Amino acid sequence: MARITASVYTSHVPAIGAALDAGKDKEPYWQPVFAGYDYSKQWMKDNKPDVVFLVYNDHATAFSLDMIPTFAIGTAAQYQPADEGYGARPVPTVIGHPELASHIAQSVIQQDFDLTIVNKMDVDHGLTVPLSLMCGNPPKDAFHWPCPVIPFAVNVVQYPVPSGQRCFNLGQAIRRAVESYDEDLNVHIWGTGGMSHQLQGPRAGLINKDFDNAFLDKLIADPAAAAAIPHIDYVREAGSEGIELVMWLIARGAMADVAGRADGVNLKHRFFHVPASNTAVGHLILENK
Amino acid sequence: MARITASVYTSHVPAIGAALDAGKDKEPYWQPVFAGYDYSKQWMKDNKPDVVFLVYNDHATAFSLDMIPTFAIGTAAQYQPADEGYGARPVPTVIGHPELASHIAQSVIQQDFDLTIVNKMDVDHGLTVPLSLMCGNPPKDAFHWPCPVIPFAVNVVQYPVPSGQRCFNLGQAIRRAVESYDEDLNVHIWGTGGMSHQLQGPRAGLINKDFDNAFLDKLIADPAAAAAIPHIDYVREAGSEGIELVMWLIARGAMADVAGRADGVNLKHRFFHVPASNTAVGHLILENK
Amino acid sequence: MSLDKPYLDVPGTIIFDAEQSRKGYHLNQFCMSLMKAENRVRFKANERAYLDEWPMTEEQKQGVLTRDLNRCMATGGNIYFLAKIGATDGLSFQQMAGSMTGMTEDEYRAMMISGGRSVEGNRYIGEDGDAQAKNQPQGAANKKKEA
Amino acid sequence: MSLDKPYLDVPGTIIFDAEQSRKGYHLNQFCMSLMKAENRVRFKANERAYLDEWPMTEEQKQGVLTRDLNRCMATGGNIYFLAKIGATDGLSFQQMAGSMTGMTEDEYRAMMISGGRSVEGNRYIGEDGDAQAKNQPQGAANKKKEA
Ligand SMILES: [Fe+3]
Ligand SMILES: [Fe+3]
Repeated sequence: MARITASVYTSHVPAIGAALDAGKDKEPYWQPVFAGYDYSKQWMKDNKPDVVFLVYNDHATAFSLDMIPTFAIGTAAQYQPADEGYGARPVPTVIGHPELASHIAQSVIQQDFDLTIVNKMDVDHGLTVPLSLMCGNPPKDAFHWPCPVIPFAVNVVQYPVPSGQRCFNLGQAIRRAVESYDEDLNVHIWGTGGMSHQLQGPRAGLINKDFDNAFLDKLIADPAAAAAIPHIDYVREAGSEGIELVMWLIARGAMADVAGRADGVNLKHRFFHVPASNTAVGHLILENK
Repeated sequence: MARITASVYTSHVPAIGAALDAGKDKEPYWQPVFAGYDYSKQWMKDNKPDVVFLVYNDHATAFSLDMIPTFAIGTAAQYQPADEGYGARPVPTVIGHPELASHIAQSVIQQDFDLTIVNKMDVDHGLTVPLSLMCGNPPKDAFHWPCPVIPFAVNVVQYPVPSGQRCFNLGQAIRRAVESYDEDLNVHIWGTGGMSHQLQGPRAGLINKDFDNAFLDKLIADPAAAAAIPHIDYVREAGSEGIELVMWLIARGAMADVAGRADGVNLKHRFFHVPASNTAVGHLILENK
Repeated sequence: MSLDKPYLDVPGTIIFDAEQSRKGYHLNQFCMSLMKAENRVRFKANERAYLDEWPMTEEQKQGVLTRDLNRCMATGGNIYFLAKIGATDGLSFQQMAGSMTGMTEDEYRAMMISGGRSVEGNRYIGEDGDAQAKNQPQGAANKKKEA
Repeated sequence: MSLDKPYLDVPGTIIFDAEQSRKGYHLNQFCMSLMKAENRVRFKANERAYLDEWPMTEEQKQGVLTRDLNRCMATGGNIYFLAKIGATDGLSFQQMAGSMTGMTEDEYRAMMISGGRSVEGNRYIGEDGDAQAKNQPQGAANKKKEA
């Protein structure tokens, strides 16, 4: 039986990808950001998953205003890194896991989540920057990500976006779906985006360390309380783009303690830094007890 | 305040549209089909809605396998009749109602239905044939449908399709959404597709009058029981494409009696006929008491 | 994998689920390409060459070339996609559906007018209805086979 | 209509909801077109002519031509779509975000390095934070205005 053993949470700031791709990761501005992921890269090697279920949002890349899915699951064999206007990132093609993805899609739809199934899309920085942070950019002679990835895109661009509670419930449904898959697979689930940031208007540049750290505390120890945060609190406290944090609740909802199977989670790593471009960077690794 | 006053149910067989467009509606094969809608055309004139919320499914027209939304709501200003391979049907452009559609989208998403919002799509026979049946094909000198239409597309092509219960619950959410809209609008909700038919394999041509009529009985008098019918019963009893009937449950769920506001519905019209091409034709008009 | 498939015991029926969809992806997307008039022209001009532009299996291509819709279905085709081939050929949906039974067009049409195929014997695999595997093909094609 | 909008009292912030999306549809789809290299070339060759191919309002076109992202936002633009204009100009996201505040690039970058904009006074319209309407534009542009 497949099982979710760990969850990872991280911002997915595009400038982080650009900095890494340009070899600027040792510069004073960027060094502290990447240093926060040194532990994580080793952890990924020591705890290599068979599949990563990667929750992210598309930023007007694969999805225009023609079609805006609330939740979209990728069931394709592969996904190309997107050209977001600066040329595609020089990172490997993302290999999917069509069998597990289709299984999760079927199970989750039958649990009353109204997914959109996607068989063709390019993936933008929302998906590839977390991979770069957690795995490093793969070298030319081994130019591939360590494992297959199932992309799961959440609409956080046009309101109304799904509520934190809906996301948290979805995570629980995903856990049930994974556990009903026959093959013995070690699955990690990642929630990406956030933390506090606002990219627009006279309020651009808003950062709220207190909110962010309180959110991290809650997410670790009292995720149900984190799930209860209404949209307006994210907007007011964490900036208009801070709403991306609802995606972290999908990953958190998939952990065993939420299902009453364990008393909490093991916090393996916690990191917070300001700034990366316009954004606060937050990062957690949680394992099931 | 806007309100849903009536619901309409009808098959949407493409051959019906083709027959009408070709002027064959008086031929012996087709005459009984169209006769079943004589009452309905008069009823539409006598009870002209301000907006029709039209539940249907796309048949590999607007949606390919690249993206398969479980539920998609159209918020565009207009929709062109699609070329399904025989040329576009010679019927008017469908005018949307972006304001009400957006309102319903917001409200229903906040009621935990994970809609896909669509701003650009062509509409196929699933949507235009019911309009032709209920309104007749508009004459050249008044070449428009009687009112704006909000297209609501349901995936019934690739399994798993949403359950009957999910559809029934969605109808209830749509009613609440409509009733929270400020403007005073008379809204009809239509469920289309069905009845028994199978378009594939050695079992093609399956028709089950007993199942169909029992479904009509249940839908009128005991819709919760109709909602409880599992997928496999549709497939086994009503043919693989009979699954389209789950869409009728969305319309039925939006009626006042389901919300405990009335004791049942007023049955204004009921019609059943076999065949139209490969399909049994069923049709109901229900008004709120 | 462990997808629950309660519909596998329905005779003469292939449900288009995720697994079929994955098998048939390129076949169905080829069909979708026929919604553009210029592609229909190119396809009709040289069907084999047009099909070779798609990463379909040989079995799928043969299914298309021979217009064997059952073969197309078995290899992941979905009827609403396959219908684009029929539209390209100028066939009605009734002609396409009928073609999968072995019946002639007239036989199939007559069956529909007289109330359609009965569900009796056609609910579960192993019963004795006219959609069961042992009773294929139906109609004139069957008589030809027996002759 | 009666869309509930609890976010209207947040200063210096436009939430991209259905109403904004409707207003900005063609503006945003124009932006989306810039994801293709050939369109970027055509746009840069004659911005006005390229914009005139889109059913955008004059206000929206002026917003684009003057690279006034606040004006683009007010007329329905979404920042992720508008970012395609910046990418066409070779700007970073930080430069784009900063441009909406009136601060110079260096000022904005310095604010971010020192911890970003504070939420104090910037939660509700009517407080006295630096994102409030009465305190616009910020930074050097403000000094220029006062001078
Ligand atoms: Fe993001
Ligand atoms: Fe249909």
